[in-house]
Amino acid sequence: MELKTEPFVLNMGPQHPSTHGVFRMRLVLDGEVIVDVEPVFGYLHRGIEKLAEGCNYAQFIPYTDRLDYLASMTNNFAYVLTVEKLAGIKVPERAEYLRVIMAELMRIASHLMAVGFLLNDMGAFFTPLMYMFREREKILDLFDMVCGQRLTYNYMRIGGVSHDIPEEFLPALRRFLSEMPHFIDEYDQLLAENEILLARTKGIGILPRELAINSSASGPVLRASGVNWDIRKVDPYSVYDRFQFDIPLGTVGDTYDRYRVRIEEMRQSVRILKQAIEQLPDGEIRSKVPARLRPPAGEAYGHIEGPKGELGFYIVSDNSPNPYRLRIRPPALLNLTALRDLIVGWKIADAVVIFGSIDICLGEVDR
Amino acid sequence: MAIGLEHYLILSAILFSIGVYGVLAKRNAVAILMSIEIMLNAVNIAMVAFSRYIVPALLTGQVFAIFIMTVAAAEAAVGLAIIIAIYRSRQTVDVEKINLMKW
Amino acid sequence: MGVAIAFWVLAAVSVASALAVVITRDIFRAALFLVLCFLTIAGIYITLGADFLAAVQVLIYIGAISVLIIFAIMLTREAQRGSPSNRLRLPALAIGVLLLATLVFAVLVTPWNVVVPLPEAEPTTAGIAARLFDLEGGFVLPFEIVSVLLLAAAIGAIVLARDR
Amino acid sequence: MGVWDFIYNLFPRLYELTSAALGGLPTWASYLILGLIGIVLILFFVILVVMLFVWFERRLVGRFQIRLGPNRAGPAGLFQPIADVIKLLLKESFTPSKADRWVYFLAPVVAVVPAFLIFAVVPIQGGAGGILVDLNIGILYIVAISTISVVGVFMAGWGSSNKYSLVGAMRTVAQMVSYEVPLVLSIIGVVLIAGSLSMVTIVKEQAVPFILLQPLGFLIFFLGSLAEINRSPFDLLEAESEIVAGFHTEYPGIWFAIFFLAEYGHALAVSAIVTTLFLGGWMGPGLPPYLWFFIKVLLVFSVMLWLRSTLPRFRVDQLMGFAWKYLFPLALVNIFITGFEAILWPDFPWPIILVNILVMGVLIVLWSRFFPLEEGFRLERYGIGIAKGMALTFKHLFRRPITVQYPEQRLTPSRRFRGNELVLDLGRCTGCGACVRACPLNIIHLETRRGPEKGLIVERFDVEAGRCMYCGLCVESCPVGCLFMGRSYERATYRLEELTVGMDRLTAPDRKPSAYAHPEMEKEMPEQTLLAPPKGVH
Repeated sequence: MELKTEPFVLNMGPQHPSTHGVFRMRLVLDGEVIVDVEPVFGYLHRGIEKLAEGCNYAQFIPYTDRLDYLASMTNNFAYVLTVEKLAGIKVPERAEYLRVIMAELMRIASHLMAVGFLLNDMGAFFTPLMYMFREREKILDLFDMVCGQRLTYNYMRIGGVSHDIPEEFLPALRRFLSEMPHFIDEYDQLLAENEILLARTKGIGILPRELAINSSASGPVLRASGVNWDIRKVDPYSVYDRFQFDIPLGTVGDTYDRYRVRIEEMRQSVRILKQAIEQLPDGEIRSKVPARLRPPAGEAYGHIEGPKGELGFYIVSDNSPNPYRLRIRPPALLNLTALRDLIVGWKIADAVVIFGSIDICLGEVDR
Repeated sequence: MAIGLEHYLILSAILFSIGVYGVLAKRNAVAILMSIEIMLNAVNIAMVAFSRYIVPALLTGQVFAIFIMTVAAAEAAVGLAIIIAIYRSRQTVDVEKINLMKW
Repeated sequence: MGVAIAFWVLAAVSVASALAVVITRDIFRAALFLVLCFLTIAGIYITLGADFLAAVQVLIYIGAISVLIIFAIMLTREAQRGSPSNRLRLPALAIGVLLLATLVFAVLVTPWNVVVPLPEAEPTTAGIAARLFDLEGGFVLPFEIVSVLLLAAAIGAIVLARDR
Repeated sequence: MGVWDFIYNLFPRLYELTSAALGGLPTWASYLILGLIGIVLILFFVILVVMLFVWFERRLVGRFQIRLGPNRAGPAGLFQPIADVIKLLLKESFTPSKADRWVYFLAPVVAVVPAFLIFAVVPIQGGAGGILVDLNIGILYIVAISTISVVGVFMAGWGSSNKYSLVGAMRTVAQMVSYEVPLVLSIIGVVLIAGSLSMVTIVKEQAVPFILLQPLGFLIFFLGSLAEINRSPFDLLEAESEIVAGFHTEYPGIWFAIFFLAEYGHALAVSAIVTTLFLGGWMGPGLPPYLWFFIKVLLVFSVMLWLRSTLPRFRVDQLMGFAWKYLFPLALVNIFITGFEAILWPDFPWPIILVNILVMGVLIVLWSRFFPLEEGFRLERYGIGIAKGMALTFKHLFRRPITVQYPEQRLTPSRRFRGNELVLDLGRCTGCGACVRACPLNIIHLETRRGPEKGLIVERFDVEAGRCMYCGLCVESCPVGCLFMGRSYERATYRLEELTVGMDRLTAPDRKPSAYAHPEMEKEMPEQTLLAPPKGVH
């Protein structure tokens, strides 16, 4: 029985348990049904793009950690990749492999959090989240081992990485890789067939293929809509062309597909990691780069497939030690473009779940 | 002083009169409905009191009271549905403004 | 003795809350007073030895009808406008008082055929059931009719309230 | 008449003792005093058990989530609820400025009183003294009383004039009114078999627990009561991730505590009612009856917690669909079948158990298969997915918790750990200023003067630790290796001026350097603690 009532405005956020930070949605409700939404963000704006103009190229790396703080490694990666493209720096092979290992570990960690918080928003009271925290903890331990930090890694350097891996790293990583498929199976067992979860996600918040492309969505959100677009495949960077892996695709583009795509991507990341360990060459980890790098005047756009989508850096250089202009293509913000189309017509509870399935990180949205 | 049938009947009469006043004097349709419920309850008190004091073995009054409650529930459901339907088309539940036979 | 005290307290509260229902301008509070009124009437049923009826009173009037009324208040958002009286307030008052006087008069002058001595109040659940479904002099047909009425009311309410 | 007999029949004996002691008083006085004692006992019982339940819930859910749960206050964290209550009592009590004050403050009271009233008719032992009043309409009384708390929730939602509260209240009404229907209908099955509404009679009739005779009724009743008391997966009206805290969003301190008490009081009540109606109440071999009763109550509550720590929650329309399209027709069919059986086999012989379980299975499969809860959604897997998930959480109950008991138990960070401090070896420092140039934040302040021989003497080396992000670029850039990251992660201060760390503190001996960018030191560093795999894996 649908009762029509007067629309009223519900201000969801910026302090709200499930807006993943300080995001705000101004919802216009008709009963429980959302008739309009106005996303408001910028509460976490720190002007990182402007700050870059005051740093030299090496100094900006720690700032990139603070974009998407759940995937700092890939932020580092995208930035140094762009600078290397701009300055034409060759990276030693071992460093490339280390970068790929770190990026794929980071992807697993980020997807664990994305799925965990999505389930939490659905009301699965922290249990899946705790299980996923446990696996993420192991990844963070590995990161701590190589770069001495658990959240803000500052690991990649222009022309390589800051440290070689310690000797206990590879055994620990191997153990993690042998356990991880088992745990992914467990996550599937926990909720993937759960009737309530299916009811809450199947057919909810469908992002059609056309809309996904038109709103320049990327990453799992785009692939869940059935678009085979993964920068690791379509524009291979680093050494990704040397690995065998599949791109999991959704069919419908609903919340369930976005959830499944992330789970499958974790499996694929494990696959890549196993190959990367096999192929890992010895050698240098960092090529010689001057401390105050002065790239030739010009511009470069480098992009990678981050956990949340296409993470790009666009840098303009005027041959000074500082970037003339730096612009970040934040996947989380651009994935939010379609938010209104996704949410309108659904209920508050769906809005939370759809929003969770986009997987944003406010550090990146607001920069 | 022991409580007798008259006490209950007078209580019932008072509540009924209050209900009548509410029905006549209120503008809000929901308030009118609430007054009607009070009247029905007043009648129920009288029924149960009669049952207790006049035919204690038969419980006829209580059976009647149950029927009244059922009817009251039906009345409340339909009444409120009508009020909501009116509200939807007229944006008001003020009975003085609801004076057209057709809308 | 105990019954007398209980009756006076309950009667006073029920009359006061019923008055509050028709006097209060805030319709949400009026609905809450209505809940109180229903509750005290359930108490009055207990003083009359009607335990089953008291429970049913709470269940139906508070659990269902009051909740429906409050729901309607929330849906119609009439609370901001309140529940004012209309122009008929004084005539209505007069009618109410007159009616009350007549009723009281009738109650007091009628020679009630009260059973003396009053038997002890007994649990009524089984008694009511027996009376309802007694094949001779029972209420099976009315019971069925009421069931149909409820069904009709439920369907009618859905049809009326549905968004067209 | 031994000690064992006294313990076994604790409540009837206590009742006899008290009535004997009150023998000299007039009847009404002893009646009054006994009643008062009963009421006080129930108050204490409910509040104590609620506290125990809160503790139990947090511990058990903790174990489901491979955590430890509260374990600091008192033995095994038993005093944690007391600490919580004290905290809540000491909190500032405020009222939203636009709240309807009367409604706002009465709401918690209206919500909590029914929770206590229910216990008046819950028998914890046979005989006098095991129950406060054995009403002959016992179960009807419970159903009626528990509806009153809806009004309290309603008042809270309306009175606090907050939109989240209002949405929460609207959900409550819809939910509670809907689930009452299957709930009451499922009770009828029990009443048909027991032939009475009285709780004591219902228990006495259960030579075979009614859960076996009424498996479907039990399922409907249990799910329905979960919805009535807003427990997961039906905890919509306080769905944290959606509407913050639902109807009690605006309630501070003690008022919130009362709502909390009401909620857990209802949970306790539902556990007790399920025990009484379906699990044979106090009956059981060996142990004293009240202990049996309590064990069963705890068991039912544990199942609630198990569900809570496994399942996501329904959406509001699915919830209504579940009540009206799934539970309601099943409850009706259940009444039919039970009535049929009551006429055919009035004394319910044991094969009925098998028949009923079979019937339940068939009905659930039928309904899951053919009746969509909403368009396009059926419970096609008959709950197997849910069962799988629950099996997994149950397995985690026996896995090692990953909790680290922090101040006592410390994990060793990695050898290259970048703690929140810097360490300076002044002897080696040449004052070259490479670190100053490397710092992205310009927070290293270095002043030097020319020394008597070659080189520079460092006069001032300040780090604004409040702004430092410990990126380690300064350490990496140091050409002579005199700067280190510290190993501590616990530096903190209350004073702003202490955040500017000078030379004396950078070189202080309590600062232990880590091997970050100092590979030569790595060998002597302690080994990093890694998270071990849980038991049962490999």
